[in-house]
Amino acid sequence: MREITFSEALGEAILEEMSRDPTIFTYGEDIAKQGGIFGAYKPILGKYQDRIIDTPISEEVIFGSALGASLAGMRPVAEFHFADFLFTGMAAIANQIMKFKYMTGGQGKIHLILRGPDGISKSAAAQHSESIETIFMHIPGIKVIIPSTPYDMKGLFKTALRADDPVICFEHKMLYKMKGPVPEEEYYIPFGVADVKKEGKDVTVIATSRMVHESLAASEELEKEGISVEVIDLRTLVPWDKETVFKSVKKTHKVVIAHETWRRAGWGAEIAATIQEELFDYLDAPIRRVGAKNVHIPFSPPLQDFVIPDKNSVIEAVRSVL
Amino acid sequence: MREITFSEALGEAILEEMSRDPTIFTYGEDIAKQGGIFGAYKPILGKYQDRIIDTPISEEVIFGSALGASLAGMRPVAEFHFADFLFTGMAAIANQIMKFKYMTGGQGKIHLILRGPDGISKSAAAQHSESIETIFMHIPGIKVIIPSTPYDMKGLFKTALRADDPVICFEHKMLYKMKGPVPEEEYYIPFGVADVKKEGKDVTVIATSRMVHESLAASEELEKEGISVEVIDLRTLVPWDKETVFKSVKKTHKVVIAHETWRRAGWGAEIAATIQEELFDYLDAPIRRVGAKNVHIPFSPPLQDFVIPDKNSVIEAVRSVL
Amino acid sequence: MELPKELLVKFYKDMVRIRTFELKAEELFLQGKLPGFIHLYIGEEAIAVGAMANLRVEDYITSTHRGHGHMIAKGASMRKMMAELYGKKHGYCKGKGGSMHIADVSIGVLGANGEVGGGLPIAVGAGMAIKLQKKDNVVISFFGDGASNRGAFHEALNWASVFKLPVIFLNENNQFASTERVQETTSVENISDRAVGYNMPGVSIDGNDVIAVYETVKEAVERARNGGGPTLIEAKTYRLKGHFVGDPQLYRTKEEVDQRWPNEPISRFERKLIEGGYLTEKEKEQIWYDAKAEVEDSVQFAEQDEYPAPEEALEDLFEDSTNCLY
Amino acid sequence: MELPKELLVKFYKDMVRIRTFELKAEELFLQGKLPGFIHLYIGEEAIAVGAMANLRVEDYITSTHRGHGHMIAKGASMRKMMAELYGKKHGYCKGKGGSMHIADVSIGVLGANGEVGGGLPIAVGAGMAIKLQKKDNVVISFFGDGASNRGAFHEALNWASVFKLPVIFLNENNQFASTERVQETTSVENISDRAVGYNMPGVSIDGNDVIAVYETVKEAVERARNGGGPTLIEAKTYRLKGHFVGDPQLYRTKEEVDQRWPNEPISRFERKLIEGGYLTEKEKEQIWYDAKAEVEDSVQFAEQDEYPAPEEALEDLFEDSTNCLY
Ligand SMILES: Cc1ncc(C[n+]2csc(CCOP(=O)(O)OP(=O)(O)O)c2C)c(N)n1
Ligand SMILES: Cc1ncc(C[n+]2csc(CCOP(=O)(O)OP(=O)(O)O)c2C)c(N)n1
Ligand SMILES: [Mg+2]
Ligand SMILES: [Mg+2]
Repeated sequence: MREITFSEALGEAILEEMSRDPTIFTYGEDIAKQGGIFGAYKPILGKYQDRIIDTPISEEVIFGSALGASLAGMRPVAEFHFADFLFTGMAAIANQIMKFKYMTGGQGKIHLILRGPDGISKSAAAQHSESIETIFMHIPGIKVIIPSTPYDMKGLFKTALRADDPVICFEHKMLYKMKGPVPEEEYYIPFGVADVKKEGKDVTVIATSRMVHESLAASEELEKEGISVEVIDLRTLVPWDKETVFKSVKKTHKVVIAHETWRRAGWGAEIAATIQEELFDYLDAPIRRVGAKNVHIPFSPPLQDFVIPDKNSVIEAVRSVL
Repeated sequence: MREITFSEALGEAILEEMSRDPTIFTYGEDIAKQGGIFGAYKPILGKYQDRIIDTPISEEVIFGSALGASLAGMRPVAEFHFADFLFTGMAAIANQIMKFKYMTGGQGKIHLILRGPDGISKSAAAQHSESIETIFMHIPGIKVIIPSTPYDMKGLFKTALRADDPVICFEHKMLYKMKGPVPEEEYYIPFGVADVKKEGKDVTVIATSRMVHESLAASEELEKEGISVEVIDLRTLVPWDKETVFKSVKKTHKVVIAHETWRRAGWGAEIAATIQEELFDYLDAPIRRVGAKNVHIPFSPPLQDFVIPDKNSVIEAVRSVL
Repeated sequence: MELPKELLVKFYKDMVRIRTFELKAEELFLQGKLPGFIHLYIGEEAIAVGAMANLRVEDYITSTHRGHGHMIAKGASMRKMMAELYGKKHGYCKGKGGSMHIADVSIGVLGANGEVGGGLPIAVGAGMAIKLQKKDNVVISFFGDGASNRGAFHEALNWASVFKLPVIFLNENNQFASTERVQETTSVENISDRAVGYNMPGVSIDGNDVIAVYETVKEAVERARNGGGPTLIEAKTYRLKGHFVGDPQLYRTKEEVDQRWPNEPISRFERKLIEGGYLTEKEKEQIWYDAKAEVEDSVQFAEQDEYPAPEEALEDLFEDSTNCLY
Repeated sequence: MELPKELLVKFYKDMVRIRTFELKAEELFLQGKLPGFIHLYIGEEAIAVGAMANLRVEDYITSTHRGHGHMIAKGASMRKMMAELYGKKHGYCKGKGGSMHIADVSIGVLGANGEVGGGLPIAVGAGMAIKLQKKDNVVISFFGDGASNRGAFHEALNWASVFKLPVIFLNENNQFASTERVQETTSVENISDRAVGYNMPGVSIDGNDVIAVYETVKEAVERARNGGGPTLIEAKTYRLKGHFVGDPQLYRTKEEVDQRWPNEPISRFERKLIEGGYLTEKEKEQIWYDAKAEVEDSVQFAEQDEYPAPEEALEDLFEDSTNCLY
């Protein structure tokens, strides 16, 4: 199968759906001239130039206008530029987008996607490195997708572009250039279906985004020692696939959860709390959580490396439950 | 001991510290003329009128200016009016206040308090009823206090007014009028020290704010059936008192966590995940979490009652772990 | 007054309908029949009515926490409104929203809003949609004097101007943001002075004069429909009631309010209509009578309606909520 | 030019110091020696230098992501700056911040900022503090043309005007917000036109003319010190380098940029100084030489400095972090 990058997969998804659906348009800061800071819009440049719009640095309108445009019949894809700048327009998301349908008793199908990069890159520091997907899992009202491979990126995003509910998509900066197999044929990945990225029988590792790759790398090393790790990529957090997770836990009886966002009150806590609540008797060991240390992302490489979890953090956690 | 309301306790704390410390000033929307929507500023009216300031509806500046004022030598107490409107100025909190000290390598003692009401009241609906303390426990950089009684309110707030770090204080709307004993003498309650509101031996219930009272009411009912419940009020979430919680869990071996905020990825998940992680062998039953259902707070009374946890939710959860 | 009699009478009728609805809502609230809290539009009726007379059903508005008047003027059902105020099942939001969240997307009302200024970005988005769809619809975004100090105001006006969107920003300057006088918190004398900062037309008018509102909005709407972009209109009025029902109003005297009553929009306009021969005493009485009947009917509807079943609280978050509620 | 020679030479010197620092930073970045990303102030030096000459050490500024120039002009240590760019232990932020988060509270620099517009509310807060303390200090808040479209700008200017705070809002209009030209996203011709919306003085000046900057800011600072409240100043300039080092700059041609170089502030001013007899060729060369030496010294300091130990990442979140890290 041909291999394309994560960023190309995203671009293809938008392009394909745009050519089908004239209500799709996309906007944000710095996207229409260079194709976006991570190149995701390059496939659209010159094709649907009237539907790719550069905007002022006005995040509250970038987000809030998506709701208005959706209610008026369009399907906006608005970029948040960096996850950290979700905060500069947070009211429009948390008080408007996420509440509108519920507050109005179900009026309107809300067709909109907020998308953009999250996570660390090479020393982008505290205001350009955050992963804050947990907040959108905690507050009700938006579906949360967080793909780890080009294949998942494209399939999930295409589904998002046909969904009847608001969606937020987190794309890890370190993944944009990653290549992976993506079929030429059209496909869609449903929300709420986790992907077992690697089967195993001793421990279940549940991860998303960049940490899926760190977990796979960890599992390879552990495999050499005869430890068989099952790596589950949740792919979406709202909804999250309890069924696949539970099936695995019933098999392995041991769980590690790995995410890049802060460990404290990160979504790993939700998964851990749910598993122990519903599968108490299946657990042979405490569920371990791997996440960033509870400080901000520091600039200097040795500091950043210390704060952010990697393969070794997963290995250590897996060892501790055996 | 004399009894005063929660709201009076807060007002007293501000007044006492203001008269001691000339750098304390307080501002927000609608506070200087009627003493605040829940009356907390009434004791100050006419006393330090130059240090109680009504502001424009400009939440990003209400919060962001607190950081600037603090760096310039003052100790601002800024009101967020309703927890839901933390979002309208969220960038100033999450990107500025909570990161400044860390990003700058520890420069400046940040003296500031953000305070205001959260939680339900009588049908205030989705944009005036939220409890979002978990977000401030998840993102590092602010201390989180969430008192349940007039005594705790005063003691914790006085500590906050002398702290060298930013503090956010969540006051439940249904508590403002609640009366309770508060000594005339000065006292301070340290952060990170939970209060065992009721001792018991069969189950540990961990709660904050309004849910402390629901839990106490639940424990009274359960007591009649011979079930002995220990009710722990965390009082602060950053830091949270692991020691007291662990001690109790080691005694009861059964845990229920109760909060009004959404169950999904609420702070209860963090506490549950931590307990199972560190006290796995002490647990005789799954840890149960009680929280709001994962939708927004609806307007109509029967709907609101259904979404929000109460005494009965705690009773049910306790029963399920016995 | 060169406007057709029908239109003038319609103005009067709609203002009376709003006033009647609001007085009833106040009464019901004070009787403890309505949960939550409500913000009355009394004294500001001319703005909603004058503005909305320029709109088609397919045009949009965004409303505010003080939105009953906007709804009624845009053609909403009083029954569904009243049922919503009661928190009943057949209210506009099935009881989930209450006064501050009433919406009727089918007639272009993209929501009241409990967040001050929350509607402004939404209005801009509707404007973007209209432009992309190459339609000639417009959006009116209502917002208060207090809201004009929120960042969302600035971002919305700049954006609408840059993209020449068909959005009319209609500021209802009722002199107060809750307890705060506009002068205390707002750096300009006229909120319309801010239009300069967005290179768009800005004008201040007497918001208690329904004809002035109608004509000013008419011009702005025409400009917007013809691709001329946004306008900022400040309609100066006065909030005759408390910020919400039950407001102790320590921030102003009763005398101040009493002085403002003679300038309230309905009686002012009524005098004109009667003097001009557009309305007889009898017609006038009929209008009030009909309004009362309509409001009473809405109350009866609401009273007889049932409360939503508790489990309905789990509906309406998503179109497809499979596995999204745990 | 009636300004004392010393001052003029200091202007020149500081601009040269900034330029030299920035050229070195660019070089080091391209050599892969600096982590993260950096935004250069090249071509905009006259603004920081002209403005800051009006400040005392106890006066405050808030800076931006393009903040090296502000730091140097306010009197920061190049060593600590350079060490921070390297992510070293003795950098301004102990390696935790990097270019976008440099601060020196001890000389009144309340932070660069990775969030566009993030410094504006902070500046207002410092202004409130000054007013409450009854001091005569001032705050200058630097921000870009792009930042002027953020809600924070609006809220900050309105607030500063309402409370008559000693804050100078100094807009650096370098014609671009990353890839976007100011005209595409900003509804006014001059950003200073927005001052009307806040009832404060507003003026646009040639930001490449250090004396114009100095004199305009001087007037604003004096007004602010004397209780006259805030001012909005737009300093028009041009970003001669990419948005960040490494920017492909597809949004403009090389020719456009080349045309702007002759107007860059240092050579323009240098000509004036030499023509006016304020500076000899020799003095000029010495200034560049000294600047280079200072910058080289800072590089050496940074290179020789150690990286922070990994566990230091757990420090500095709080003054008291007891039990706050789990
Ligand atoms: C973002 C936000 N901040 C604060 C509030 C609380 N609040 C509700 S109404 C109001 C005053 C609004 O004043 P204005 O915009 O003039 O509208 P009016 O009530 O006068 O119609 C305030 C402060 C809110 N609802 N939303
Ligand atoms: C709130 C926010 N939105 C977006 C960004 C990404 N970003 C960084 S710099 C920049 C352009 C800023 O333009 P301007 O304010 O004119 O400053 P300049 O870079 O020209 O000095 C953008 C969009 C950001 N850092 N913060
Ligand atoms: Mg008002
Ligand atoms: Mg710029």
